[in-house]
Parts: sequence; C-alpha cells; structure tokens
Amino acid sequence: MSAQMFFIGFFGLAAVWFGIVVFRTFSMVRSALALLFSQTALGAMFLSMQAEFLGVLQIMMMATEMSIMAIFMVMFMMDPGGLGEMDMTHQKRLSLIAGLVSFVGAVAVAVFADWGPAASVVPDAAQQTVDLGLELLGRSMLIFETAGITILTAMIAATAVAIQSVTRSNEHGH
Amino acid sequence: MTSVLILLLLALGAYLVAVLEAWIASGHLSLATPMLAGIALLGRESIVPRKPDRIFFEVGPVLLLISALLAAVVVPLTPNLIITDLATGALFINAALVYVLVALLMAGWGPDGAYAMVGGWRFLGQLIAYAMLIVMPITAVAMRAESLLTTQIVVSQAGLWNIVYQPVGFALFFVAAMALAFLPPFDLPTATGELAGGVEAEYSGVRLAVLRLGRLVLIITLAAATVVFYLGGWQGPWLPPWAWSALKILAVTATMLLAGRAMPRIREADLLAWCWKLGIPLALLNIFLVGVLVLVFP
Amino acid sequence: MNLIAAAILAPLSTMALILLLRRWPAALALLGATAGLLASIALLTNAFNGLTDALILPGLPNMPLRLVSTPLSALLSTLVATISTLVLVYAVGYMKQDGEKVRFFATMLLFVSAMQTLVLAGDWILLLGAWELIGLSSYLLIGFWYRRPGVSSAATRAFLVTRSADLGLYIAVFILIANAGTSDIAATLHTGGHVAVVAGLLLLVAAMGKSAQTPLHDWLQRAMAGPTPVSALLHSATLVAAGAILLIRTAPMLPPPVLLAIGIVGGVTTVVTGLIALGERDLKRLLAASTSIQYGLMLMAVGAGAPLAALLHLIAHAAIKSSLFLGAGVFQHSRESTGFTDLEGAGRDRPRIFFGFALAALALAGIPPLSGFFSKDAIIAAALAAPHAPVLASFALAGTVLTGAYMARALRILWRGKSAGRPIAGLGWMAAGLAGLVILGAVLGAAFPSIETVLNARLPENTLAQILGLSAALGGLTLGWFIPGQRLLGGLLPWAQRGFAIAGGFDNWIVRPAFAMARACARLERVLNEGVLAVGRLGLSIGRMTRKGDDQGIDGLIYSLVRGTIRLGNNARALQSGLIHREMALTAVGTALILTALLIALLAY
Amino acid sequence: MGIELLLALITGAALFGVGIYGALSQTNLVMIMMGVELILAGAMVNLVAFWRFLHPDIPAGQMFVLIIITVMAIEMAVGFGVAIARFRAKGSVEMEEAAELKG
Repeated sequence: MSAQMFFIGFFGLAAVWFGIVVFRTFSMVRSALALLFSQTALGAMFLSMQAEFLGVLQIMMMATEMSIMAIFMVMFMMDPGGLGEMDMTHQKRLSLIAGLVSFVGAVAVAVFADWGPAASVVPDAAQQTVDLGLELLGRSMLIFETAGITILTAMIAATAVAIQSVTRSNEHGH
Repeated sequence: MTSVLILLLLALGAYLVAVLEAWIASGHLSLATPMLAGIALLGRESIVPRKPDRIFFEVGPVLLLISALLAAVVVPLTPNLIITDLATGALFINAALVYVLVALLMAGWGPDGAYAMVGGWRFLGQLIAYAMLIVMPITAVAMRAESLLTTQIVVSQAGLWNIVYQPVGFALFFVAAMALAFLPPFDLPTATGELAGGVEAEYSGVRLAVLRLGRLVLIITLAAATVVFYLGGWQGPWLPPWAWSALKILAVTATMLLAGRAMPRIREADLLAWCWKLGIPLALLNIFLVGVLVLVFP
Repeated sequence: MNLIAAAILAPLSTMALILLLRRWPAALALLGATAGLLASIALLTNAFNGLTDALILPGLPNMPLRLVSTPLSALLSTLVATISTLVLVYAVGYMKQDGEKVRFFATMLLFVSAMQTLVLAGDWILLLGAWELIGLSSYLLIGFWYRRPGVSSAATRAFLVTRSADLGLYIAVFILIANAGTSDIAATLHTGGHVAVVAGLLLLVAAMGKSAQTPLHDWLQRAMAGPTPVSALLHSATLVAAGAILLIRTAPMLPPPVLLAIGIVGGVTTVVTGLIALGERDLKRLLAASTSIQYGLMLMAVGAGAPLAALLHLIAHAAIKSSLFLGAGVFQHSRESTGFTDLEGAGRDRPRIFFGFALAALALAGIPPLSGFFSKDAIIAAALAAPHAPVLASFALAGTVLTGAYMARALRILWRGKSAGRPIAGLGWMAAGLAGLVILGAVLGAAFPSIETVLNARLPENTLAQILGLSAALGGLTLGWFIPGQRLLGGLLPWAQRGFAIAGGFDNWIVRPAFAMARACARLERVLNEGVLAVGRLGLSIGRMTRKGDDQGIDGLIYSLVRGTIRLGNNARALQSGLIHREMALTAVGTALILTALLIALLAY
Repeated sequence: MGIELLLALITGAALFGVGIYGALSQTNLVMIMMGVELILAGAMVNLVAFWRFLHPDIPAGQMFVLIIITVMAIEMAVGFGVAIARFRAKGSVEMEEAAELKG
C-alpha cells in the first residue's frame, strides 16, 4: 500500500465523514464548518493526487466560501446557542433512498468500468501550473473568459436581487 | 533540521514582536515583560465557560497558531532556509492564512459569549474587505516573477525591489496584511475598548496564551511575507542574507505595529467601502500597470 | 492614399460629416468638393503624364469592382469636380435664405460622389450602382422643395422616366457581361456582331432617358422645379451628361446601324427641342430645352463616329450651361420668377451678371473664339464627314441656327424692358461661382488641342464646316434678336408650347393605349370572375355538406381529445407543487429513470 | 486499474450520494445549497482523479475543475442573493413555506 493510496483513502474518508456530519449536526455553524473541513479534506486529497495548484486553490476558496455560508446560516436560522434540537428535514426516506441509489450506482460504474491502465508519470507541480496557465489563456480561453463574465454577471445579479430598495426620502432620512 | 531551525526562529521572532508591542504600548523597553506575562498566563486557571461548543472552543486558538505556522512554511529566509519551496508558494501563503478567519470564527463562536461571537463575525466582514487586496497584489508580484515560487519571487527582485516597481501593490498589501493580522486600526475582532477583548474575552490561562502566541506568529509571518514579496527578501549588500531578512522583517513588523497606533479604530462599513470602492480598482490598476511593464521591459 | 478613392470619398465623407454635425454645411461642402477637385486634378495630371491609376475592390466572386482612371475618365472626373465646386460656391449664396441647408448640401455631395463613381467606374456593376445613385440623388434634389405644389410630381416624373429608360442599361449590361464573361468595361468593348447591335440600341435607350432625348425629353423641363444650382449641376456635368458619357465610353463597340440610330435620335431631338425652346415662356425651361438640343448634338457627333467631338462639346457645354443656369438663378432671385414676362429687363438690373450670361450664350451659339465654337464646329465637321452626311449635317446646322435663335431671344427679352432690381442676399458668392464658370466656358477652347493629344485622337477639321457653322450661328442670332420667337415659329407655336405634343403625345401614344388595354383586361376579368364565382358556389355547397359530417363526427372526436388533455393537465398540475424539495426529488427520479433507460439500451446492444 | 483511482471514485460517489441526500432532505435553503456544494465536490474529485490517473498530460482536465469551482461560486452568489431577498420579504428561508411557484 503506497503512501499516495493511504493519503487518498484517508482524506477521502475524512471528506465523506465531514460531509455526513454536515447533515447530522444540529448546530448551524458546525454544519457549515463541517462542510468547510470536508472541502479542505478534498483539497488535501487533490494535493495527494499531485494536483498542487488545484489543491491549494480548493483549500483557499472553500475556506472563504464556507465561512460566509456559516454567517448566512446563523443569520437565517436564528439558532441561538447552536445546540437547540429541531428537526429540519423532510421526505427523509426518499432522500435516503436517492442518496444510496446514486452512491451504489456510481460505485458500480467505478468498479465495473474498464478504466484502462493508470498513468504513473505526472508533470511536476511547476510545469503543471505553467501548462494550466497556458491552457486557460490559450485553447480554453473562450470557456474561461465566459466563466469570468458569468461570475461577474452573477455577482451583479445577486447584488441587485439582494439590495434593499432605497427610496429618495430615506436615502437622506437617517 | 531546517524546520526546527525555522520554528525556533519564528518563536524568537514572535517573542521580539511581543517585546516591540509592549515597548510601543508602554513606552518602556523591557525584554522580560512578555516572558513574565506568558508565565503569568500559564499559571492562571484556564476557565471553560458555562455552555461552550467544546470542539470549537478548544480548536480555535490552536488552529490560529497552525495556520500562521503553515503560512511560514513557504517563506524563505535565505536561499536555503525554507521548509518547503512549493511550486504554488505564493498561493499557499494565502490559502493558509484564510484559516485565520476560520480559527477566529471558531474561537468566537465556541465560548457562547456575546462579545466573542460579535468579534468572530466582525472578522468575517473584515475578510470580505481585505481578502481581495491580499490576492490581487500577490498576483501582480507573481506576474513579474513569472512564477508562484516564493524563492523565484525574491530572485526576480534582484534588480529592483517590488516596493519601487509596484508601490501601489505594496501599499495595498501592507494595509491588507495589517487587516489580516487584526492590528490597530483594524483590530475589530479583539477591539479592546468596545468589545472587552472580543474573541479573546472568554479565554484565559493556557488557551489565551496559545491564542496570543498564534497572533504573534501571524504578525511575524506576515511581515516575512511582505519582505519576500516586496522588499527583496534576503537580498542586500554587505550583510549576509539571514541578517538582511531579519532586519527587514523586524523593520516591517515595527512599522506595522507603529502605523496604526495613532489612528482611531476603523468602522466595519467604512473598511468595506474603502476596500471595495478604492482598493480593488487600485489593485486592478496595479495589475494592469505591472502587465504593461512586464510586457514592455521584459 | 489612392487618388481615385480620394476623389470619390472626399465628397462622400463630407456628406456624412455634414449629416452628423448638422452644422456649417456650406463651408464643409465647399471643403469636401475642393478636396475632391484636388484629387481629380491630380488624377488628370497623372493621366497627362501617361500614368493610369486603378483601384480594385472585392465585389462579386470573379467580378471585382474596378475603379480606373484613364485619360478620358480623369478628364470627366475633373470636369465633374470643377463644375460641382463652382456650383457649390454659387449655392452658398443662392441657398443663404433657405432653412434646410444641411439636407441640400448633403444631397449635393452625394450626387457629386455618385457621379464621380460613375465616371471613374471601370466595370459595369459599379457603373450600374452609380447610375442608380445619381438617379436617386437627382430625385431628392429635384424634389428638394417638396412642399411647393407640383415639385414632387416633377421629381417623380423625372425619376420614373429615367428609371424606365434605365431598364435598357440593365439589359444591355447583362447582355454584355454574359457575352464577355467579365464585367470589365474595357474588356466588353470588344463585343461585336448582333450582340453589339442589340446592346448598343439598349444603351441608346438608357442614354435617351438620362440625356432627355426625344421622345423622352419632357421630364427635363419639368425638373426645373428644383433649386437652380441643382439644375445647373444636373444639366451640365452630372445627371444628363451620364447618358452622353455612357455612349462616348461605349462608342468603340457601337456598330454602324446603332450609330445611325444615335445620330437620328440626336438630330430629331435637336430640331424638336429647338423649336420648343423658341416657343418657351420661361427662362429656365428654355435653358432646359437647350440642354436637350446640345445633348442631341453630342449624340449626333457620336453617331457620326467622332466621340471626341462629343466629349469636347460635353465639356464646353458643361461650363457654358452651368453658367447660364447660374445667371438665370440670379435673375430669378432678383424677380422672384423665371417667367419671361416677369424677367423683361432683368439684365439691366445687373449688367455685369448679364454680361457673363451673354458671354455664355454667345459661347453656346458658337461664336469664336469662345469654346462652343470649336466643339460645335467639330461636330459639324464630323457630320459632314459621316456616311450619312446629308441627314446629319442638315440636322447639325439646323440645331446651330436654332441655338443661336433661342439664345438671342432670351438675351433680347432680358435686355429690353425696364430695370426694376432689388438687392439680393449672397450675391457675392453667386457672382464668384458664375464668374468662374463663365471664364471656363470662354477659354476652355484653348485646352482642346492638349485634350486631343492626351486622348490620342484627332478632331475632324473642315473649313467648310467652320464657315457653315459660323454663318448658321450668326444667322440664328440675328433671327432671334430681331424677330420674336413666337412669330418665328408661326403655325408651329401652339405645338411647340405644348412640348410638340410630345408630352401630350406621350399621353396619347402610351397612356391612352394603356388605358384601353386595361379596360379590355377588365372586361376579360369580369368574365373570368363569373366563372370563378360559379366554381366557388359549387365548392360552398360541397362544404356545407362536409361541415355537417364534421360537426357530428370529427369535432366530437376532437372535443373528447381536448377534454382528455385538460383532465390530464389537471392531474399533472398536482405534480408541480412549487416546493423545491419535491421538484428536486422529481428531478432525481427522472434522471435515474433516464440513466436506467440508457443503461438498458447500452446493455441490450 | 489502479486502486487509487477506485478510491477516489468511491469518495466522489459517496460525496455525491451524501449531497443528493442533503439537497433532498433539508428544508432550509442554505442547507440545500450545502447539499449542492457536496454534489459538485463529488464531481470535482472524479475530475481530478481522471486527470491524475488517466490523462495527466492534458491540462484541460484541471481547467474543468476550475470551471466547477466557478460554478460553485456562482451558485453561492445567486443562492444567497435569493435567500436575502426572500428573508427580507418573508422573514425565513424555509422552503416548505415557499410554494409561490405552484402550478
């Protein structure tokens, strides 16, 4: 059992475990931070799969994102101590079945498909970063720029949806 | 071996920062003060509040220390004195430092106290303000070095330090770094006067010592990062590299500690407004200018 | 920058600028026209030095758009640019009181650049485009004062007549291109045989329309409704000239029968419109008729096989006729009318303008050493040398006499009578433009030898022709000065005043038969209509029977189908709860179903 | 076939399953978004695994992951925008109460 296999398995397990915790805890902040650690574990898993840039990026992005998610949880759920027990689920059976079926189906595909031989040689991290950069601003530029424009649009749209309508009177009123 | 050496150096640096902070605060230079304060803290009982979120309460301070140490992993003090020279080093510093936020959130939420919680959430708002101003100047620096390797970034400044090459980026990074280390005037999460210590309010004893130590390491790491990104790292005439690094880091630390002394604490809304309405356009301009410079004078 | 492009684009871009800024239209127009003039002059100098410019633009596949500057086209381009610049100078004064300068100057510039394109076009497709453009811009300009009564109908008439004649050009061009396989004008000029005859006749039709030859001359006189600078430009170097230019350019390929036809059309026009001019009661309309005469003379020259004479006359006439029109414009401003009864003595108001006008008139009549003398003599000489000399020469001489007569008549009317002038705004600008053109008209004759050298052709010379031409001109002038035109015409007067019943004839010969045919068609249609209605009634009764079947059978089926759909829709509506988790569950189940189906399909194969 | 690839794919499958369970079972908009994030995370693991163990020489595989991170960010932005608007209007983001789109 190689070190890589161990780390992939370990971080994968951690990611799944934290993922399950997300929906098992009653505290909103815990649930958000569990998601954070799940994503961080994924980032670590990427690192152990020698995708250094992606791993670091994942760790960085998700920490910010999930922290923001945490504050929204607190804002919207008004769960004071975080430990009040209240059920916030529905159609549990169906969800459970759907989750299990999709898991089993995906695992079945993973196990029974013929993936061919695994590649052993990977470009080193610096080379990967260079390649990725050239890919982003070369062949895949259109896709990447489209994604950029889309996220800008989403930012503007989200702000526009969320912003409080300010009338002229209370703009100067307070 | 290197790791142990760097850890020792970091501990030394943290101690020096504490001395500096006490000196600037009280006006008396006393090398023993921090040690005495630390021993006093360790000697006191570490009180656990009444209804804590125990995991968060325990993990928060430790995570702060760990994230600061992780960021220090990729900071080169001399060409060889670096724990690991990651290919994505400049990004990694950033990634590690984001966990300062997570640590403060946990430390703020954990003790189940109003002041602490407000402090923790305040830091989240602060992150939304400064995060872009950390990443975007680093982008410009990496553009000049054409690499994310921290050592490469230092080497790229052999001819001209980045503080001269991209002064706007330096100014933004410096301010953002102060905000990240919640130094005054950005000490919103631990606001001494209004929040009774904020995040630190419910901690005592050993846990408080760890929290403070984490903060000190964070400050010294950020100063080191500033030196690496903008002040040419270990480079300099006459003196050996390690001496230059040490001098520069101490100078930057002192500047950071001194800079905010005279200023009133900033309001959260103002910080957000300035960072987004002024800082980000400036950072974009900086990236653009550096891009032009890189292309015109390769 | 290519000079050809400059010559065309200078006016065009200035037009765009004027329309964009809507400010200083006159100054900008002068600027643009001058720039175009400079480019044209540069082209001409190049041509004199033996250089030809060309500009090939991508057009249709295998048929690029060519713009070429041969000596001929450079000369014409310079002519157009010069005349238009001077006319624009004049127009600055003329339009001083007008409120719509922007529209006026912009359209003028469009006109000029279209004409430049036409002149410089080296291929038929571009020429057709330019041809259309000058048609359009002349329509816009003639109808410039569209609020005044009769103006828009005059513009429409001009447009329709020239457009219908344009059909000839279209067909001719198609024939030529189809025959030669290229749209290059120079290449198509080698066409011969029956094709050349057909194409030549069709081109003649087009030229008749544009150059207002009998029987299509009527629109030109009506086009006087436009502003005077427009008339000056229209008659001298641009619209009307297009027809003659077309024939001059295609002259090398025209076979003898076509040439004869051209000569006869020209000759008939000369006589008919000359008589009309004598009977005219309006100065501008007289000048318009005179234009038809002069173009008739040019066509005769082409028909006589001397396109160079036609070209020289075109050039001389352009300068002379525009100065005549400009002078008429001054008188018009002074008396607020162009009718002869109002204009009596107008020449005495402004003797200097009258002097210029008279000089131009004498030039047109062909008095040496003014330019008209040389070109007209060349035409007479060519007519004498032509195969059908008796016909053509007599027509040419008759035209010369008539020209002298009606010009003298106009001069007499303008000079006799009482002076009753009033100040005119912008006279300085008008006088400047006029003076330039008069000088050109007077001295252009001196430039003819060098034109001959550069075009590498010789004018026919004939002392007999000179004597005949001069005596005819003098005779005509004497006649016109001493005997009033009305009396000169005698019994022909009422005919002449109705445009030789040609306009009426236009109605009689074409409109009446058209109406009669329409009536016949209407009768035929009524019969057809009855038949159709009967068929319709039959269909209706069949339809009634079918409908009965529909109502009970098919409709019942459809209604039950509709009811079923509605019930199904109501059931399906229950699925759409609006609750996100339900919808997501549906999505998940649906996706699972699809995946299962795909998997089964995959396994089945 | 490498065990590593299988491990990564199973991790992805598990995250996907957990995400589906979460997205379907939670009543709160923010929690539903967390489920969706987990689903996307599962996809990401698979992509990285495919890149690493099947085609490490093609950087487009990494590019795909970047796009998914972008999609996650967009989802967060729009989701929170909607959540804030809804919270302002109704005082809660419980999706059981949100049936305005009922047909």
